[in-house]
Amino acid sequence: MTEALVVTGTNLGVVISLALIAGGVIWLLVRSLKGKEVERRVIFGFVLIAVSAPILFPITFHEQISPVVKAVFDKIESLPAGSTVAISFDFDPAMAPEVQPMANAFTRHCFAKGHKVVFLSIWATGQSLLTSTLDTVVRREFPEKRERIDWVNLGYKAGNQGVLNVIVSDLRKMYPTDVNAVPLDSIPMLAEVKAFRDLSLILAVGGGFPGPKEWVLYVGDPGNVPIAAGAAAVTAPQLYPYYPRQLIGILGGIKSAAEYESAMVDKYPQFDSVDKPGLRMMGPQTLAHMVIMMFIIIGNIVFFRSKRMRSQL
Amino acid sequence: MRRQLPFILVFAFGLFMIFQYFVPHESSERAYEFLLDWTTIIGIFALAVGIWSLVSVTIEKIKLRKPAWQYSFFTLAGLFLMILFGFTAKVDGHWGFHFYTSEGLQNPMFRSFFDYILTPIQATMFSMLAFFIASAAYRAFRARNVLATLLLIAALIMMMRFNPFLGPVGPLFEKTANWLLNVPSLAANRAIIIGIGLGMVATALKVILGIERGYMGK
Amino acid sequence: MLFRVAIAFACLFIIAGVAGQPAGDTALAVQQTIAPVTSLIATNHEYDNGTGIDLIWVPSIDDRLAPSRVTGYEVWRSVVGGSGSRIAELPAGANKFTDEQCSRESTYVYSVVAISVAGNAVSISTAPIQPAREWINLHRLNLLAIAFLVSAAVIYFIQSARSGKKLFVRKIAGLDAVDDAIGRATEMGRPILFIPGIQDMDDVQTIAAITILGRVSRVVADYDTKIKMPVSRSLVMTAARETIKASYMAAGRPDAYNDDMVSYVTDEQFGYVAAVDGIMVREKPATCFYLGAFFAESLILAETGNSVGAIQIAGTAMPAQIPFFVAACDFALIGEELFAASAYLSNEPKQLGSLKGQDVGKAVALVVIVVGTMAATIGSAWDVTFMNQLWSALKVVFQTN
Amino acid sequence: MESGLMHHVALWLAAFLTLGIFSFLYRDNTWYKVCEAIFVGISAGYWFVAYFWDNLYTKFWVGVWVTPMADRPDDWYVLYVGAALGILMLLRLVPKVGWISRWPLAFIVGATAGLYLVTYFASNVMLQIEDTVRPIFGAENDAPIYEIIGNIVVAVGTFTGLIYFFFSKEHRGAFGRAAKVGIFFLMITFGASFGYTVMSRMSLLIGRMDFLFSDWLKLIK
Repeated sequence: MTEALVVTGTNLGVVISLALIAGGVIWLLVRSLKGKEVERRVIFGFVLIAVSAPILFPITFHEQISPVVKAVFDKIESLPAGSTVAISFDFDPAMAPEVQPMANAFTRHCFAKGHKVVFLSIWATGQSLLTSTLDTVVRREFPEKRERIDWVNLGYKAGNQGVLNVIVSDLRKMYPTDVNAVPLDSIPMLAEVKAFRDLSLILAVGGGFPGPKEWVLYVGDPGNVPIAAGAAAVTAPQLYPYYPRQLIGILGGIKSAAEYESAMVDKYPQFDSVDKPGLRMMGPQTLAHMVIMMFIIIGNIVFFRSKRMRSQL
Repeated sequence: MRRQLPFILVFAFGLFMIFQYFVPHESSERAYEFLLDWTTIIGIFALAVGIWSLVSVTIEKIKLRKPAWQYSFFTLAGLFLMILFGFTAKVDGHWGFHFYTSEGLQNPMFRSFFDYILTPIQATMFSMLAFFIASAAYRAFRARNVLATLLLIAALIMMMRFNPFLGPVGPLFEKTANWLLNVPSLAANRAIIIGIGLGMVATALKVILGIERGYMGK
Repeated sequence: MLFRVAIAFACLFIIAGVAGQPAGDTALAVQQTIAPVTSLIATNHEYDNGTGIDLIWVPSIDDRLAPSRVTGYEVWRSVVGGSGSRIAELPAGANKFTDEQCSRESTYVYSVVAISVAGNAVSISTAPIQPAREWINLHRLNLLAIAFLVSAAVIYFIQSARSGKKLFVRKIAGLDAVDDAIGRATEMGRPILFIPGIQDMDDVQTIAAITILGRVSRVVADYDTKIKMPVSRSLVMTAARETIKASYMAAGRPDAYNDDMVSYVTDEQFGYVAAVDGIMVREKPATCFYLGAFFAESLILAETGNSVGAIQIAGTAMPAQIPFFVAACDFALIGEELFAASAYLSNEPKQLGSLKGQDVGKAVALVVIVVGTMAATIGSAWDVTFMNQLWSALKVVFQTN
Repeated sequence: MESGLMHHVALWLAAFLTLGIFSFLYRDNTWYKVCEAIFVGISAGYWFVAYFWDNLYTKFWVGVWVTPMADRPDDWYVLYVGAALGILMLLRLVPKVGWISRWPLAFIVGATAGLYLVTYFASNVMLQIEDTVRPIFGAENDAPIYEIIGNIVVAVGTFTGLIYFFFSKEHRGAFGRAAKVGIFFLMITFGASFGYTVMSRMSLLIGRMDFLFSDWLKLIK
């Protein structure tokens, strides 16, 4: 599967850092064969190199899209152009590195297909992250899309699942206006959207409480609306029980974001030039994982060596 | 009385909270809301006691020139500046102390301290986990016995699941990993969660009945 | 004349309001092509605070004959003496709805409109209904009964233990190490660090941790070891000081107790961790206890503790953090073992009795899982009526709402 | 221009603090101690202020002072009880009457213990048991073979896992073997979630490194 290894940006930096890691590992292997423990600072150093090198000298892999992710991609693809889709930003800055790339990719995909997008957040901290997506993706890449005609920002509402419970049957009761205090009734794209159950799809991006699970329980199930989740890796396993009946698909962690970005580029080559944080972060991820696995192997070698040495004594 | 009253309170409020769960009547819901409000109101007074303890410990450290006493100035400065900013605001064009409107939260210095000092340190502290998870893996995942070996294998499968260098066996790892998460993990987590639930119930019951009194110094 | 016209109009408006259709639409409905829903009945929503009304009806005959003809249903509500409004839109095939936004003071009339492309059909309105409120939620009776059963088992075994009945409790790995670990700290002349999690006293895990602290500090007081306890909640500080003070009193050395043993740091999760990490590397505790509710900081603490060579005993009921304690600490109490530990360490019969009660709860769970799974499997695979009945009975008993 | 300067100061400050915290990984040092001291002070202050406005102000002050009399519920004065309990808490600072602070503590412990008892029983015990009871062959008897195996494994894992947590019966004989299987399940689960979490922890570090390299040093665009 050499095609999975499309290393873009091959340069001296990549080679040097890989050589550094490989050389270090060999040195440690030799040492560990003598039964010597590795100091933790050495491990820290390796993690540091494994993470920093691919950031400075990007290594990107082509990601095979997995079925749970593909389900979301296909759903957005199959909706007729002009459908109304909601993207909810239910996360905080700590979770953002993992899930914001998903929100950005969803936004890009929806606009590329000509869908109308409703942005909102049920996390107080989601508001500013939502604004950053509007600035970096919507306004920069899609200047032709007009606010309140092609997309609308509803902003944040406090009340957790209580908000969801209401908007599933009546949007205006919770959100009489959008974030700029424009009454929803005067927003053309929302003329047909009386409630969230009128939407074609809801993309719930988040990972805490309230998050995708609450979207399923309070909106997806009662309103019979398809819901897809973009979740932090830690919370994704808890969403699997809802797939595929209550959640049409799940993106879990940066790996899924990278897969989605790969799929986007395959289908829409014009997005090859935009920032793809998911793919960009997979280089450091892969290297870091490999370094940890190396250390587990080294640790076991040390362990078995010292056990044998002890039994010889 | 002095000894018994706290346990009477524990018993009374504990019992009330249990029964209110089964009473949909509005007076029960109203009382429930008030009790929760009380706990949050008490919380800020308790926090004041905590801050007092922090301040007195820090000042004593400086007074007695305990080891590393110099750093205590940073703590005190940070604490007082933050509280100062949090209660000062520009209202009607004048800067002043405000204890009756939450304008202080919008104070630009308060926000900057939060955004440029608190947030980066928080994020960095959190990200140190990346290093620690590596060193913990090195130490812990050794095939000492059957249990440790199971731990090790499950962790390795998880980490292998998206390694692009595996070639055609990659998806196999992905499938196994998903199976591990959805089947054995689901089962074990259920057992853990049911156990925790029962442990909580028994402990809460002991607290309400006054059998568990350790937290009151008894 | 004018008066009559006014009355006629008023009647028309009321009818329109109740039916929920503007006057114009009523005209449209005349040339209706679909049948309305029938047998519309409104009943009080049971066991609530007088805010809900249940509606049930038989869908339009056209909905059943030609599924795509009816596109959906609308539920209209009017307060008697007031105007009507649409309160819900439902998909085709719907046959019930619960209005949860009622007021106990009002009386309501409902109607359901079947929607189709060709036209709408309005049902006959329900009889006026006023929601009622109840004092007890009987839907939760099953929960009350089972919780009562488990609680009764706990209390029964506590009583029987008190009356002198000997109870067996299995060894819990790690707990026997507590005394040794404290002894080690004493020999090395280094302090003991006790971290009660980062949640407040309103978390039962913290209470369990403080109970264990009672036992640990008793040994500490006897051995004259130093104990250090930075906390992230001030209420925990209060409770911990009381506990340690009581232990020193019990050991007959109240003068050796000092409030500085417990200190408040900050409520901030990582601010607290930064400070505890600093304490660890500077004071080099010989033994660290991490007992209570932990989040992401579990591994930061355990790894730092390991780097200073401390023996570490941890326990938490946060499922997500147990793996890290298991991997990085010398002894880890898994979930329920944390709660068991406080009873086990106290070695008081009444405390041990509660463990037996918990086991009764688990036994019930085991029996239900085995019987239920068998009933569900046999019932659905071979269509055995009795098994299916048993399965649904268990479902009813264990459902929560 | 001034905002540009502010931005630079903020950036360098954030970088200074980030590196200071990271320096702890090498060893404890002055830089880390400074960052730690700042962090503790500012976060304690932040929480105090945030708590004050979010709790005391919105829950108490607004209810008894800001809201006009006409808009208040009939029982608004009950909020004073909460404040009174809070003031009792402050008596902790007065050694002679410090014991009174046990009352509010007792109130909080009692009320939340009662709440936990029912809610945990419902969500952790009842709901989980109900969820476990499922037909092995799937609801429609059409589950593929791997799903049937999965269902059996879930049932066995839950069963043996619960056996492991039995405290009042010795783990010997068949019971002991079942408990052993249970602990196997637990270990697989712990290993899996450890391995799974590595990814999100690395993401956090990548985020920080990204800040240092691109926002601060501008090494990458």
